[in-house]
Amino acid sequence: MDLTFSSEQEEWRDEVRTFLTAELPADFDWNSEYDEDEEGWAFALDFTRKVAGRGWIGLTWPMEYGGLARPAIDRFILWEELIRANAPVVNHIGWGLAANALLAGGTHEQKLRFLPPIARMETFWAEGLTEPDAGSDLASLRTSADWTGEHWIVNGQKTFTTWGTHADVLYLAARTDPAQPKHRGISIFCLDLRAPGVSFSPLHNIAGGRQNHTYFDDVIVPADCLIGEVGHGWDYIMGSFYAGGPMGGMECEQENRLAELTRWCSTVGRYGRPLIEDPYVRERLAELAVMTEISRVLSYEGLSNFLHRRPPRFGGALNTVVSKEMRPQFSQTISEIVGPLSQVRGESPAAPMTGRPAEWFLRGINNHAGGTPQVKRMVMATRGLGLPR
Amino acid sequence: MDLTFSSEQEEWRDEVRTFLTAELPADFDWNSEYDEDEEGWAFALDFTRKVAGRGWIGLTWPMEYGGLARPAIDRFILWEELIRANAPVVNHIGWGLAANALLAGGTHEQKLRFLPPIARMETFWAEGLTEPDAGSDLASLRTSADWTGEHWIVNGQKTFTTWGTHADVLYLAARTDPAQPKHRGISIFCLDLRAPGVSFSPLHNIAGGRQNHTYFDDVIVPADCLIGEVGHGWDYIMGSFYAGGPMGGMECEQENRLAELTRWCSTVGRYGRPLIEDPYVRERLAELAVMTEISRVLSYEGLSNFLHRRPPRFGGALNTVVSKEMRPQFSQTISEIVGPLSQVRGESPAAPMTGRPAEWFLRGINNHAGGTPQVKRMVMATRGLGLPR
Amino acid sequence: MFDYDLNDDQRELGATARRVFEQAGGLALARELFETRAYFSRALWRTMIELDWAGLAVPEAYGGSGGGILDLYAVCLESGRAVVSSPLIPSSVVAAHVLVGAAEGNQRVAELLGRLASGASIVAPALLEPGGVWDERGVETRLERSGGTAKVTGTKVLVPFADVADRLLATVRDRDGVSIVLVDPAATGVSITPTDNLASLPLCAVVMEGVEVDELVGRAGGGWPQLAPALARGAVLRAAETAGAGERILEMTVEYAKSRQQFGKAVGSYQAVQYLCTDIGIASHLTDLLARRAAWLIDTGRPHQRAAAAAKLHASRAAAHMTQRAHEVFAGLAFMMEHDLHLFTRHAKHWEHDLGDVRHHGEELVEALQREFVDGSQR
Amino acid sequence: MFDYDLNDDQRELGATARRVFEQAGGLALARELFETRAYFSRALWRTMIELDWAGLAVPEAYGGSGGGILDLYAVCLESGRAVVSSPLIPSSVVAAHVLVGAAEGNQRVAELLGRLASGASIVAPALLEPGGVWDERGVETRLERSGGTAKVTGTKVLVPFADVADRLLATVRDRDGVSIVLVDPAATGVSITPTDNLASLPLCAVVMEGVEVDELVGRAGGGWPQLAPALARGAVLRAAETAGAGERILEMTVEYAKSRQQFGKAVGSYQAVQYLCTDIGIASHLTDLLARRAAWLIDTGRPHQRAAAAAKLHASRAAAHMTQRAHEVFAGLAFMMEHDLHLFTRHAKHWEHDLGDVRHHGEELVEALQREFVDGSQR
Repeated sequence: MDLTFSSEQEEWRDEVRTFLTAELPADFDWNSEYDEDEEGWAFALDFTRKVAGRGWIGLTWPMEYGGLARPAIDRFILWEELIRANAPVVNHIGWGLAANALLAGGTHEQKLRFLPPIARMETFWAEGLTEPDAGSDLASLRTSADWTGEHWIVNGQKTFTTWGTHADVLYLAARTDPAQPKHRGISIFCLDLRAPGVSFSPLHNIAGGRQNHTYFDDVIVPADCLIGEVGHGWDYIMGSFYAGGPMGGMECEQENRLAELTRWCSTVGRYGRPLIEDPYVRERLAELAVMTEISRVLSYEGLSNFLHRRPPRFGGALNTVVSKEMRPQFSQTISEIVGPLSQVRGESPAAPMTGRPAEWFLRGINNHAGGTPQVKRMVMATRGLGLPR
Repeated sequence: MDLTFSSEQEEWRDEVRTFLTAELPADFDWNSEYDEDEEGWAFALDFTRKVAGRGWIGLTWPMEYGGLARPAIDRFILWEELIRANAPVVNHIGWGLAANALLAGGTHEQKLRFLPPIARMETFWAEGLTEPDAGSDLASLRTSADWTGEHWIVNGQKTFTTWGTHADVLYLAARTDPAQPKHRGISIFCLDLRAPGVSFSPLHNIAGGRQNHTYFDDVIVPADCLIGEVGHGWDYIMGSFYAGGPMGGMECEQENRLAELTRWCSTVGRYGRPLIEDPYVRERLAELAVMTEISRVLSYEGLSNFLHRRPPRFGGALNTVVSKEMRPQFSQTISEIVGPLSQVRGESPAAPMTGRPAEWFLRGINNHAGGTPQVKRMVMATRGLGLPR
Repeated sequence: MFDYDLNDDQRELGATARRVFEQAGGLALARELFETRAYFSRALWRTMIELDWAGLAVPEAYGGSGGGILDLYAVCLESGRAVVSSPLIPSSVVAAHVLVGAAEGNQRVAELLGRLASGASIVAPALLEPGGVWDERGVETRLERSGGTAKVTGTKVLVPFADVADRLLATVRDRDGVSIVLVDPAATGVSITPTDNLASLPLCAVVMEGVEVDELVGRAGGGWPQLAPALARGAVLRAAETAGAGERILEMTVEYAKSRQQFGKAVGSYQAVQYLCTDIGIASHLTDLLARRAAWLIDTGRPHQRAAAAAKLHASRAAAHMTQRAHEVFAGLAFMMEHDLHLFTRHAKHWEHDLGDVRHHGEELVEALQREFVDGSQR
Repeated sequence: MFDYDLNDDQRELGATARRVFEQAGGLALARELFETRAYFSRALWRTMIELDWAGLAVPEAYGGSGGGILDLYAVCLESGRAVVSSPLIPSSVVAAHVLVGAAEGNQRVAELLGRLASGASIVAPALLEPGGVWDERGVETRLERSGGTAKVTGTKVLVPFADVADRLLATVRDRDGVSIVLVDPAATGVSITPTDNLASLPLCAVVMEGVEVDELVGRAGGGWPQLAPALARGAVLRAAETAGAGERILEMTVEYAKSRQQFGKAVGSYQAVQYLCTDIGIASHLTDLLARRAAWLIDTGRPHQRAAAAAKLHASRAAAHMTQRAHEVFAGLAFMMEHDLHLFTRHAKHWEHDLGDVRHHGEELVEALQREFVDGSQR
């Protein structure tokens, strides 16, 4: 057992920290839940371009595709530090799902064409998997891609397209063979969002961001924008979720909030003493601290399993179940500590911690992206424990 | 809305209380979870005979069957007081399920034959429903009763037969027609436990009581010991569970424990002050108090619905779900208040509250009798909310 | 005869309330108020006044209709169901009850109570301070008397309807302990600022700097015993609103779970979703039962501290729990503003903390247990 | 290289432990000890001694094998799995660690440590008092010095193996604060009574009335800093036992859920039961991960207060939660003594409270948070 990083890795961490300290204002605040504030958005784009400028977007990719060919553990460290700094990085779909799918299934030409622009932050990608009737049951998606002999014609609708109107390319899953059983007839594509026939309607979320319905009306997708083999899309989709290795982070976000809250509790009074001396508060701070330690060990375990190619226990679902169930609980516990003023938002001078508890509460409601906790429990029970379906 | 009892009803309550005060030692302790202590058992039998002597066992039954023809609300009050006094009443199956089934389905002759001895506490009944492979899925029971033209021959096995070796008669459910779908081919019987072919093997439970496996090897049951119509047993079984009206009580038991605990917390010191002043303890006492209030309102609501013949909400399952889920939680919370010494049993002088928290903990594990909380949740979801199966 | 149900008059009142709130726009009105940050609908409040609800719990002698908390209970089940923002609980219940206790022989208070009951005036209870605790110890606002004048200095937070109120009913402290005063919001030294909050409710910060006030409402140092029964009434009715909201959330959630198909069947056929739905049903129904009994105890003059505290404690937890469970069922759909659930979620965060949160009522409960089981007095 | 797994030696040690505990009788032994109230198996303890486990965490200089907490971790996962009752954690870990800290230059302590490491002696930590709290404030046993003699008066409860111990290692208080003394159980004034408890574990009440003791173990008033790291080690290993027990409970429960048929299918195909089973898996695996990291931090000399406290807090809760969930799956079956689950349930109640319960470790956690985030020192 060894949970230390090598001195090279620690140096790498220092390099990232130095960069972040230089590029981000002290006490930088960023709504990770799809901020739509224009100034914030411009800053995020600019910041992400700086990250790209260092080559860190394609950190682990092969050199020929714009990467630095660095080991997965370096990416883990990078993400720990990005999240610790609450850094406004965007284009997660490009960095993540799309790049992973391209690396796994793309041709050499496709990789050369799509990956370097992502690494340079020249193309912004959105996610095109979820549909109104295909959420947890993603494989029931109905958006179609029909082959004309020359190109694909896409029709249908996607939903919850985060930052869709900002994006250039859509990582699209569409049904290419309606005759096949549902997981089989799916293929994945890079769809140009500027193409004729693409339109959006806004979906504002309660945490202050904009997602979208995305509609396709006879959108033409060139043949060379299909990734991998026709009809094997499901495997690429599933394989892409964790292909890049674990990205630490939830524990860093929780650690930040815990630190901010502990300090706040030491300065604010209640019953004529600092809040931190209040047993009711202490009991709840301890709960938050345990949740943070849990995130930390899950994160480290995931890294260790990945590095040693050990199959995770419980079908890999435990981590997801725990972090999803923990998310609303963490923000609710904060709200119990802060008390009635936890409903006050940042614009008000009465807002504790500039209204962050209220924002955290709203963001904490989202634990469904990527699958509901209920579905993940079932994965854990059946795939992880071998219980019958 | 009116949650008061009439002055006649309050007088009745006083009568019961006076009786209990006279008959039970102060601070009387009784393991309601199937006590097997011989002295305790003898006292319980004796006490129950005194209750019978007042005519209170058949309190609500017609006069001709040994009853006093009193209204259901009087029975509710009687049970509130019995449980408040932790009174050692036994023969619940006789008073309850068996009597209800006989009243609903028995012939005049059967009622005359079986009910008055129950009312006089001359026959002791055991329950013969559950089988090793038929627990939650009671209707899958396999014990058979075959008609020879003269009488029934019973073969098979029942389990968890509480106080079986003390009992005279078994309230038996057996399959009389294996050709019928599973709920249909069941009939109910009064089986003489002294008959040849009946045997027991002990099942000691963790709360200190003895239940049994009960075996039937060609046991002869006379024709007139079948209750109601052949093949309609399922309806009688289900109908009998609540036919007698609600029996208040859980709130009285919880109220007793809460009172005992509150007093104990006021006398025992921790950190140089009474436990009751410890915020950690106070928070948990409040939880217990809320649970007690919940039991109280559920009990009163059940009474009100019964008296006004209002169908209970949620298919009547909410009460069961809540009280079953609350049971282990209540004793666990007590254990958190009492601390490490909550594992100490009564024989030790170090035992807090003469070791009751440890006993409560063991008894609290039993929340499955009459159906698991999980099954009751499903009843609430499907029958109560109309969700699909 | 023993009966747990509201009586016919109360149920009729509830039916009226449901109709009135629906006609006013129902959830569409709640959405509009939230989106435009309009705080509350004056038109709807006028309708409620015309129906005499502003004076429902005020004795006839002071211009009210002399009803009880159970009557208001029927209304509040419905105001919760429709997520109504109105001065009913803070002004017509909490402030009114304090004023009723002080009105006899006090012409000024009696007159204000009359205006309150008629709907002409709103009186805003200014109780909570930045420490965020609801009990007596939380009152740090100072009352200073010199010569014939009394002056108040301090800060109150989350004061409902302070910016539209005729008077603020504030708790203050001096050497006698906690007392109650009426503050003119237009008086010199008062500054009132609406506070941006999750539900866009009319909650204000009130800063008072040497504000002159008239004589006390009630006895010097006797503020808390005056206020406690008023808070209990408000808390029980806030619990009624939570129960009413829970019923609506349950209906929405069950309806969705029946119709939404995934993996070839309705999601409501999965036990995981059935647990979520039954959780909502349990939380909502128990809140209703607990609060309804507490209201009845209050109306019949019986000891009610345990019942009221248990009701609001449970309601506070239910408010958070029910909305969270519903979000689990709706997943992405109700994370969007276009779905109505978030209106409940936002208000629930207010209900959770308003008029005593889990912590406050837990403390109330244990004090009641001690009185009953240790000191030996009655429940 | 970064690796969360135990190393090969440790895993081999674990395999040995599993074999040894199974050969000693496994759950059948646990059942026999419980039913006969034999408290623990001397034969098994002798085997453990022969395998050098009594001195596993004692430096070689004092006759131990100089291993670490992670080595013991591998053993304790297995002792939990087989519900073993032994002096390993109280004597070989908690008492041993305190003695190691005081052995240098103290021949008496060094000799006792040698006997402890060789298995010749058991040293029983006598820490808890009737107030039932694990922290420093809970020590009320008095140390009185007059002339050349020191006398101890006080009561300790739930002292493990006190009736078979050579020495009791007791916390005492005088004007210097908390110190540690060794008490001869045979000394005049000591009375030791086994305490009947849920798991029939060897837990004793120890009453000391003016018991003469030799000089202090360690510094006067420095008892708590000596003890705290020993408690952390014991707590982490108790958490390891809980995790090991959880694994076995998970196996039992899943196996049953797969085979038990109701309503025509395996009960494990119902999501309600799947939630219960996954609850056990989650509680057990997280306990393992938390405790394993804490053990590694201890062995590598890193700050570990947050990790150790979180591990035991979680383990305490998991002990109660996992057994309760398993009982829900087994229902009536495991309410019977003939089923093995109750052996776990009974011991779990001990593990939940031993070496710090949820409350104690919550307090430890918040103290660590304050030091780290407010006082600004390192985690």
